[in-house]
Amino acid sequence: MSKYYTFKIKRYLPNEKPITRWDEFRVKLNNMERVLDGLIKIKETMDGTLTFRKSCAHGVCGSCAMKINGKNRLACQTLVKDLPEIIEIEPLPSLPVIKDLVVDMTLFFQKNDKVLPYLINEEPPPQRERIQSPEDQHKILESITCIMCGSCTTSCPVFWSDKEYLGPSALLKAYRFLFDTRDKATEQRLKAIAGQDGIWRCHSIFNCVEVCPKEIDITKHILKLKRLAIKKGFKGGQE
Amino acid sequence: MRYRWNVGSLAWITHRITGIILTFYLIAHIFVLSHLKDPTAYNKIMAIMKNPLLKVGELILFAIILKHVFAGLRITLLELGISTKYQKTMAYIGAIAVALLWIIGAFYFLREVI
Amino acid sequence: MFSWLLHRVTGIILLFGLMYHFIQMHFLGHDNYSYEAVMQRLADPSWKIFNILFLLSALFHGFYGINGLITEYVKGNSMKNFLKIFTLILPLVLAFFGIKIVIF
Amino acid sequence: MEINKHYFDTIIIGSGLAGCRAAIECTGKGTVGVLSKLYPTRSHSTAAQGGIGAALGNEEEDSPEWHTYDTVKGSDFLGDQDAIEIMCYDAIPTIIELEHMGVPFSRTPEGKIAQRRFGGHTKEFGKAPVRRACYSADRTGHAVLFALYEQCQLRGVRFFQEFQVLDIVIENQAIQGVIAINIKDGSLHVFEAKVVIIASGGYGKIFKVTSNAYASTGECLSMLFRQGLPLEDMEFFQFHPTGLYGLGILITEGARGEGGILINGKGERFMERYAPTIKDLAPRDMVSRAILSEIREGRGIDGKDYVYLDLRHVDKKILNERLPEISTFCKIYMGIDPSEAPIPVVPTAHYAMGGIPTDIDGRVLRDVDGSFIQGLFAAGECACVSVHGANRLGCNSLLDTVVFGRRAGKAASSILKNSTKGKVKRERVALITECLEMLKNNKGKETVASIRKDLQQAMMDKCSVFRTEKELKLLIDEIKTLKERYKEIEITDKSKTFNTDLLEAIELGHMLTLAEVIASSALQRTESRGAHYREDYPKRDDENWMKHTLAFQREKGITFKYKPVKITRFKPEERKY
Repeated sequence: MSKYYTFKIKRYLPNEKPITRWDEFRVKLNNMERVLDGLIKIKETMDGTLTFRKSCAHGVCGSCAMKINGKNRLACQTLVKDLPEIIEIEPLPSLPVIKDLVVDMTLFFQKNDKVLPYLINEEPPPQRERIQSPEDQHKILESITCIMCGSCTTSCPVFWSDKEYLGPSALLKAYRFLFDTRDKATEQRLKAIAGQDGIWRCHSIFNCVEVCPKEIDITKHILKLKRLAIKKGFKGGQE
Repeated sequence: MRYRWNVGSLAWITHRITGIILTFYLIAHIFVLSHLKDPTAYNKIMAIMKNPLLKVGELILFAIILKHVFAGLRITLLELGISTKYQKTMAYIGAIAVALLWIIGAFYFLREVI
Repeated sequence: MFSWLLHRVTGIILLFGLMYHFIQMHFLGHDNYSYEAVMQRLADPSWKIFNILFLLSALFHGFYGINGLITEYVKGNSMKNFLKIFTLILPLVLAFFGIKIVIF
Repeated sequence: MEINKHYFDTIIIGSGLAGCRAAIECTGKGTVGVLSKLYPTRSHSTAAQGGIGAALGNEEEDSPEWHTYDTVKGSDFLGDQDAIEIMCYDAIPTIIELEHMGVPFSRTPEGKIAQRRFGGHTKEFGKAPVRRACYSADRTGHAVLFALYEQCQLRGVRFFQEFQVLDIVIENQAIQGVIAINIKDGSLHVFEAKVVIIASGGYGKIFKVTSNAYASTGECLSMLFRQGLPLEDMEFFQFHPTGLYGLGILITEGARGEGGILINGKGERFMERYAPTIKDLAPRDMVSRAILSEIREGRGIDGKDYVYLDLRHVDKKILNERLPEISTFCKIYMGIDPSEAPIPVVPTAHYAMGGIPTDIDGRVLRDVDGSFIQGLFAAGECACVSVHGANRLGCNSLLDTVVFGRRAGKAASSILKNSTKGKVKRERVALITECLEMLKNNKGKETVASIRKDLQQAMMDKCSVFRTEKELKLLIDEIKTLKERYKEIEITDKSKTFNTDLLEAIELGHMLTLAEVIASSALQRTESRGAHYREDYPKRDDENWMKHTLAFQREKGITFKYKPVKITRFKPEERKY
């Protein structure tokens, strides 16, 4: 069963005038196809200049995050049959656009780098694996599924107005290590996230939770970080 | 920029706006009170306060306070560890509580006038 | 972190304070805010302490919020710093006036 | 055109598991730059689901010797046994090391790394299935890739993300450097280096139905091939038995490892007939053939072209805990809940056993005599050591990438001292610029999409699980026509910024080259072995074909040379499960 959909796409072509415009395409898609399939069809048959990122096409790499009908999602994970006939597509909000639906993710990844996103444990490793109970592993289970697509951070109203804010993605990454029993850098990492631009900027708006393609309850994790910082009596950073 | 609203972001934006209004009200409140040194000035203001228009203003203020209080309560409860699963339910309950308390409160306010 | 925590604590104080305020001023009878009644109440030291606590909580709570807004919405460092200092001084001034009313 | 020049002691192409593992090994011994055409964490390693094999013996008794035997047997005895032995024995310290680097493995109740069953992995040389695949739910690749990428960041590896390699410069039998384009602004960058490690991954996008990413186009292999270097065992391309019907999205073998079974239209558990001992956990080539045979004989579901993977009897808790990802895939893409309905599956193009021939330290070989290109290394799916022979066992690919990524990194850093800095000549860059301009300004009536579609369809129809001489010959002719059509290609996007249109055209050119190599290699191997099944030669022929194929580009076309298989411990025997 297939039907026609109208793709309204916000274009950004740095070499053309005007730089931004809205284009409309009509594509026939069946009910198993995804927004990404529609975009590919448009690129292949109607307008080769349409530009967007794609890679794995089944929601594990995080390349094709974009704003679809007013909400950040992965194009490869959004079936057209679940959308109205008019599909409005824009790039991820609040990051600089490079071309069409491709945004510059540099800032997003820089935030991530600030939370020391690697396991730190300077004790000499044992002969075999470090022991970690399944219960302890479950504490980080949700946070390790993050694919860093950027949907959360770019859906956060605090990030929209304050580019210094670390954002949900980076904070989730901090959680992944702070709550990993094998990691020993609690102090350092708290210092990185409990300053003015860190966890205290989160106002529990839940936009990030609404959009996460991996259905991670990011706000829950940030709240746990706040409690951890309080519990550790963390003093660093102002406010 | 257009972005789809949801319960969480609506709760947040109203919390913010009411907060700003209340802070400015607080400044004005302190300012006005600090100029009321003698009974005449005080009673003059009190007489103005009986004006029905200002009563409406008071009712709006009351609604704003209620909204801000319940939004704050929701956030605090979440921070104290109530599961985020209930965040939407809490927002809905909060909205109902605001409405109910406002109606009850309005009854008392209006009784002062009538 | 402490200011964040204090923001929450003052929030709770304000909640109870407001409840008390509304019940006292509006729900229990009519003549609670004639000049004499107010002055009489103000003579009571525990009422004074309550009022000062309430006032300081409200100021801190409100200006912490404003401070957050400045952090998030104001662009440009000099403007940001100016406003931050301003919102630090303003509540202090207000606190001074407020305490003056309550005590004298 | 202005050219940006960079110098690094080591350049690594690709930021998947092999690339990142090699990069970690190289840090501290010189400067390291990693080129990736995606953001590093988007590499297709992240899609690996089921597990990474190592005989840790955490769940039950196991030994690397059994692992070696299983891999040799799984490879249909075409794998080089010295390399396989290294991999299987190295597996244990390698996994432990990964754990220390922070990979969040799932755990046993005692807190050790949990392990599960996987196809073809047995105890006591084929007696019964064994739990050997270490896993992190069903997102093992994702967990390992993130940990390795994070370690690279910790060690200060410089990443050049969204840089697509256009040329690998080899002169005087030695590596000089690579030429790459910065996708973001279309600028050309020359990276000169002492050593280059290629870890560019697979090329499943040559086929229509594949579990591979859009980025898996294999251009680095083709770049070497066009310069006269050989490609090994290209006829062996693995089809994973359980891809989601219609989409090709992978459903991990771990699903069968946790107790899932395959059923046909008659409701039979048909694998009992094909592999009586280990049934649904037979190696992938056998299961894929079994599924397609069932479908051919009219026993698909309702006579259609798919079968069911049934997980309904598996404990819901296990599904939620160990296979959450595939449950979500089924829900999102098929609208079914695997605990309530069976999953429609078909084989999907999955993994290239063949690739750039290397020795056990990752050196890229240039001939059958073992001579190599100075300073050039390869590891991961793009390389052919060969540990997988004619058919790879599940959970050995992640192992291959980390074990040989590490070895290649080690070998590469050890020669830094005695190597000279590479030099990329201006003319070479000019040539690339010219090619780009030509492609951009070419006028014609063909589009990238139409040629690519025809290529993928032709490969799927004529060169997938079952092959015959007649069809392969037709296929080669077809590819030649497609190559002619490619000359008539015209692209719409003329800009320099993020020109994916242009890059896809370049990728297509390389895909056509590779497709021809695959088809020609498949045509000359007149036997059936592992993933290469010739209906006109259905028997394995050890007398004539116990050897690796090396395809070379020569003026008259593709020519072949052969290299003996290294057999140490396990003598070839009939492959029965």
